[in-house]
Amino acid sequence: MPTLTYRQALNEAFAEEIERDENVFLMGEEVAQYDGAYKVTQGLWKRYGDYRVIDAPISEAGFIGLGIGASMLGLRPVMELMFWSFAYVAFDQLINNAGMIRYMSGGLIHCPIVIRGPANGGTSVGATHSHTPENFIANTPGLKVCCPATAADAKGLMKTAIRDNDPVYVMENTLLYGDTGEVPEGEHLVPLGVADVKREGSDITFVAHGRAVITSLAAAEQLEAEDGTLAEVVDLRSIRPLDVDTVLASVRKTNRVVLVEENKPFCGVAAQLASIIQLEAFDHLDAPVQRVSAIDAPAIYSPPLEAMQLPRPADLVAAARKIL
Amino acid sequence: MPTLTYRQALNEAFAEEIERDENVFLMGEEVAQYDGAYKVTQGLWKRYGDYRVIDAPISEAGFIGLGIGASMLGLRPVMELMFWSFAYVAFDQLINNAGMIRYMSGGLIHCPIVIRGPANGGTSVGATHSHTPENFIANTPGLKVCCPATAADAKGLMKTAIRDNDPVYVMENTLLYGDTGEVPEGEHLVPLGVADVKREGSDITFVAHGRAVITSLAAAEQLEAEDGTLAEVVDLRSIRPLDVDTVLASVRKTNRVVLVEENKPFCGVAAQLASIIQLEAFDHLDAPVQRVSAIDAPAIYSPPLEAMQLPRPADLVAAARKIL
Amino acid sequence: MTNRELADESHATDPINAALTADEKVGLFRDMVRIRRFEQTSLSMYQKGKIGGFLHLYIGQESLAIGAVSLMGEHDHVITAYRDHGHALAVGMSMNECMAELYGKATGCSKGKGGSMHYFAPDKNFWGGHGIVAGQTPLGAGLAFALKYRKLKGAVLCFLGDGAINQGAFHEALNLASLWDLPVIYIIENNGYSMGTSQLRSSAHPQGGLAQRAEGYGIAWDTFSGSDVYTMRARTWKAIERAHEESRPTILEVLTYRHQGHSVADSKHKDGYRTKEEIEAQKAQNDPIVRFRNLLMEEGVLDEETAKNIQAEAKFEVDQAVKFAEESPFPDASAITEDVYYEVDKQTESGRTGRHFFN
Amino acid sequence: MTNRELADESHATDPINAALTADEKVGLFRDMVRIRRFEQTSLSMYQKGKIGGFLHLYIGQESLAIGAVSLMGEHDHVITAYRDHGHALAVGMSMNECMAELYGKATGCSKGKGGSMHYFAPDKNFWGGHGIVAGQTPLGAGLAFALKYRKLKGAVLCFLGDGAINQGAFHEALNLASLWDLPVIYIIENNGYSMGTSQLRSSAHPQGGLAQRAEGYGIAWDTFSGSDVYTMRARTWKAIERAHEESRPTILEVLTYRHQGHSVADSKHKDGYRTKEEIEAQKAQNDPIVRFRNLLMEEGVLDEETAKNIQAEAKFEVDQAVKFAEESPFPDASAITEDVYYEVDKQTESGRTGRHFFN
Ligand SMILES: Cc1ncc(C[n+]2csc(CCOP(=O)(O)OP(=O)(O)O)c2C)c(N)n1
Ligand SMILES: Cc1ncc(C[n+]2csc(CCOP(=O)(O)OP(=O)(O)O)c2C)c(N)n1
Ligand SMILES: [Mg+2]
Ligand SMILES: [Mg+2]
Repeated sequence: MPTLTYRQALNEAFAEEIERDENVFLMGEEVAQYDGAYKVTQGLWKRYGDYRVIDAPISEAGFIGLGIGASMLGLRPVMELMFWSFAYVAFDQLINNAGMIRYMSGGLIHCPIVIRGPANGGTSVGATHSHTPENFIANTPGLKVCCPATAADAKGLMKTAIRDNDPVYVMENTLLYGDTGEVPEGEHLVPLGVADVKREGSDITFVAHGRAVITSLAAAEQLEAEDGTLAEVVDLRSIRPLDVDTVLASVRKTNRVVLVEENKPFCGVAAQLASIIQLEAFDHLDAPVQRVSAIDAPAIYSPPLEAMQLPRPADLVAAARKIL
Repeated sequence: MPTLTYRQALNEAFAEEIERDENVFLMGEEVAQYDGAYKVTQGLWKRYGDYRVIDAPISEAGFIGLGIGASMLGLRPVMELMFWSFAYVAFDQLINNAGMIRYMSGGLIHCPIVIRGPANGGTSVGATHSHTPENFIANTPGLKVCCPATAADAKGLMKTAIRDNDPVYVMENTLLYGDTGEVPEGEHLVPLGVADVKREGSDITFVAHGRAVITSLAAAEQLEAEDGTLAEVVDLRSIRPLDVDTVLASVRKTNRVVLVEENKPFCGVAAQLASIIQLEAFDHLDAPVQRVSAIDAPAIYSPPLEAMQLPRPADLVAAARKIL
Repeated sequence: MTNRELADESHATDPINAALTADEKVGLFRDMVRIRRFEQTSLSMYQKGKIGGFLHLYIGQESLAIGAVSLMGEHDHVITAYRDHGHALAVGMSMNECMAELYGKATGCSKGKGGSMHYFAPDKNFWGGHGIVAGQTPLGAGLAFALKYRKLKGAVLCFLGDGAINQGAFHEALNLASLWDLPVIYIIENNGYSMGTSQLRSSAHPQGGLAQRAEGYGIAWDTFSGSDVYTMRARTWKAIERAHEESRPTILEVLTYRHQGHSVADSKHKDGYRTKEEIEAQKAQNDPIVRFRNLLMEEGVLDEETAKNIQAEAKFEVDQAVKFAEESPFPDASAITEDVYYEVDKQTESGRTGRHFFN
Repeated sequence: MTNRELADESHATDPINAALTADEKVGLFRDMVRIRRFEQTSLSMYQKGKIGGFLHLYIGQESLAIGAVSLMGEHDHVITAYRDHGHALAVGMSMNECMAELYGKATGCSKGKGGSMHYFAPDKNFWGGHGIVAGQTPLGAGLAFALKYRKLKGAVLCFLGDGAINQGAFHEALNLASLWDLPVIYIIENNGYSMGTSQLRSSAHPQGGLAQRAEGYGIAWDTFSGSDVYTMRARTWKAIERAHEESRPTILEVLTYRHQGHSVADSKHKDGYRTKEEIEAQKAQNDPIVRFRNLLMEEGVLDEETAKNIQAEAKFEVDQAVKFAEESPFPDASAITEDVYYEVDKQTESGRTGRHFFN
């Protein structure tokens, strides 16, 4: 299998879908002539031109809403938010239009749109630029959201998202764009709603999504090396739809679980998982479900402190040891 | 004690605080000359004039942001969102400006602003007008949010919110505006972060906020009448800060808990509560924490169906019986 | 009310109107009468407690929807706000499905899920029916973008209220529409008020009025009184031609008046934020139905009897619609979680994978 | 780059500039030099890996912040976007606290919590430093509202970029500012680009330029090239007088140029979205420091030696700031949850009641 960066994998997904379906186009700030603020769309404007790869002014509510309107007529817009943090100036369009129109029309309309971009802290860009709103999106029936952690999943989930007939919001991570991984050749699709066991283990389960999966894998290595503990790492990949079965199967096997996310704790995805796990695997839990989230404050700028604010392998190891 | 409607109680809170502090003013769409879309500000413009009670155009991002800016200079704006659902067009101002400026300035600035209005379904106004974003707000460190269920709490929490030096978002309910209740005479303040046991019981605990508290009380009556079960009803009142102790004390007493909210289930406030309870009262739980939320779809218009979509006493009774 | 009174010139003889056959003219009259009737009956059904939520009536503004929609061709589309009954009937939605929707019945145009503010008929190029003020304005630009992307010669009629122009989303849509040459026409139905706020208290604007803000984006604009259907058609047609031939946007500010309150619950609309005199004067001078009725009679294409019959037919039609709505079933409880996700509704592989609902 | 080249008339003799003493003029020069130096050193420290996140340099635009801020009185306030170092130094923030902030140190102006984009100094009437494009524009209106509410004669200088004008929040703020007669001045620093997008590709606008959009709200406007401090001061002063005397808003579009990339990571700013020739020409003709230096020398208020000393002093000052930043401690881990809630920080009754943090 060829090894690609997460960035290249996304770029391939866009190119393949643009060529496969004439209704697919990319739009966003700096996605065309500038090759993307994070170079995720590198070369696509040169290759496919103004018609398929479109630079937008700094008007997220305007161009996201425009994309939703275009999707009602059958186009398949792939809209970039330079950062998911900027979703908040377009929030009404994201929630009320993309999320509710199908329902309010009694199913007469659907919006096959993808809205994507990085959603992560850890790069010292400050509180306003470090939001991770996957929980807000997943709270909203009518929307789908996924958070790929690897190059292969990034490509496979993006292609699936573009072909899906519901609005799918894809949250990437600027810290992962440069990570490399093997990506299956040819047509590679990863379904929404299917978690991936990234590491097998029998003693404890880490459930995570996005970059927290990478952190969990590092913590699992440390636990095995230092304690001989075998930790399983379940990568949710998709938050809504959610693969509850895979999570519960792992919990039933290990009877101990640590939920990891880079979001703030209050009503994070891990809160929902904790409520599902304690309800559906109550008798399989040998200890309370543990959570490791970002330290509960706006994202701090100071680089060494921000590194502490986000979950580190050591934090996961400590949380795991509490219940081992 | 005088009996007031929830609406009158709020109205008194505004009048008292306007008279107490010259920095307090009300602003919002139709709050002045029209007396408020739901008459919550009735008579205040007549009494206090254009200077203290101000009608705004339909520009939520603009006037909410304006209020935040004014609060940085020491004014105490009490801003009405005609519906909290409209927060989504002002979401960036609500989260990034009111919520982050104190932090990003290293504590040099604070924003003593109140943003208020109804946040509820149940009135057949459709999916776009029935949002209950208390979970989004509570996910955001830097913001505070409360959801009064009674006239007394509405007055007491509103007065406290106006005097608080942090941004406090108050979520009211159009279905409660007409409800009456006793309100202590004279200065009546209810602190943020203090839950209220609205009904004592020993067999099971309902934890709720906003209108779900009223539903819980009805369910508790039914349980006692039909099964002789004594249910305790804990009204959170304030979501952030959160009175975890009162919730845990009740759970330790009853060992059974049903969490009730009118929000959608995924990452609702009840998800956070479930994760806290199973973590901090694990050994006191005789059964999994149960949840009753709105049926997981956008708010449906059809009046009889919307009534089914929101938690009803019968739904709570059924959930309780599952674990009794 | 607005600060401008526009004397209207007759456009009866403009080609677009001269081309109308007598039947077509009577048809326009009939369509306005049907809207008026539908709204009047909706009001009384609301007062009888048959209808929930909000009810924003179109009475007094009929000529705007009818005039504009009567110009639509195969690739022309329309989208509006929550005051959408007029536009819905104008594009040809049936009174039955519209009344049933108000009743929250399964036979409603949105299966009872959207209600008064959320009518849709994509098969008739009608994209709603939107409750968030100005939220539809970027969608309108998007429909126009799609037409251009598909290389179709069409226009999008995107209606909004006078109070909606101060929403950020509208401003962003205008810049995009001009920058990208989108064939979208923003029709500001200026009825003088946004709820209880007169346009004077909500919008700072140039002498030329609200539409003149278009100049800030290099967009063409026009302002006129819309109570005469001929005028509405003639002036809107210019914008449609601009969209079709030049793929350029236009902003139209059309002065009109709502006879009823903002929504049914609007105690202050009489002698509150507006005077009884103002309301009476508007009804007397600018009622689009009365005006067109008189015009057609002068033209001799309409006589008392036909007019009476049209009234009677409209009344009969709406009474049938009430009957239909009354007799229709409410949706089953199971409907609550239908029409949330396309893939789930169609039970595709995607729709069957993972958990989509969390109760 | 923008589509307009504005020949600038000299404003040296305008009263507001004629009133300047020789020392004050040299002071303005010094302040620009200090900004330039600070930015140049910040850039090299960033390249040395001392600074995280974004770094938006103000080099080339110094005359705008210095010219405008030099006019501020007791009740005048300033707020800007993320390209805020120039404004911060202009209001009198020290290089030490600013450099330490870039280093993320506890001694930074925001205790290392805000970083480059988030400088604040309320004691100096400076309200930041805002990262969300145009997010500060309603705040600027709010500061002006507070001045009016307090019956103080003041003005708010709210800076934004040319790309920021297409955000909805700005449009909403403009309508409010005009409708309510707020003493706010929106200063569009038009450096020709929003990241890699030329102003021509981002904004549809009238002939008069971006500021002319003001007419849509009945707001006064002016457009000029800002590389000459005298011009910046004279034209901005007119707006401040309007704010002080009439409590009316103004939009100023000031043409300028950034010599560096959008942020430090901007590979394409040379021969990507703009040509080397354009950059060189701009540096040659419109460098505000060179221009003012020459002007002051012609006027005979500045000589080579003084100029050299000023450069040397600025270099010394920034070197000291680097030393200060280097030697300053990082915040303690406990700082992460400080400055979130006022009531918690002050340990008031409110701050001690209920759980505020949820790890
Ligand atoms: C963003 C938003 N803010 C407020 C409202 C509440 N609201 C509904 S209609 C309306 C008045 C709109 O007036 P106008 O745009 O003139 O349209 P009209 O009702 O006169 O047709 C308001 C304030 C809303 N639906 N959406
Ligand atoms: C709402 C929002 N969208 C996008 C961005 C990313 N972004 C930061 S600066 C910038 C360009 C702004 O250009 P301009 O307004 O001209 O200011 P300049 O950088 O030229 O000073 C963009 C797109 C942002 N910070 N906020
Ligand atoms: Mg109106
Ligand atoms: Mg710029």
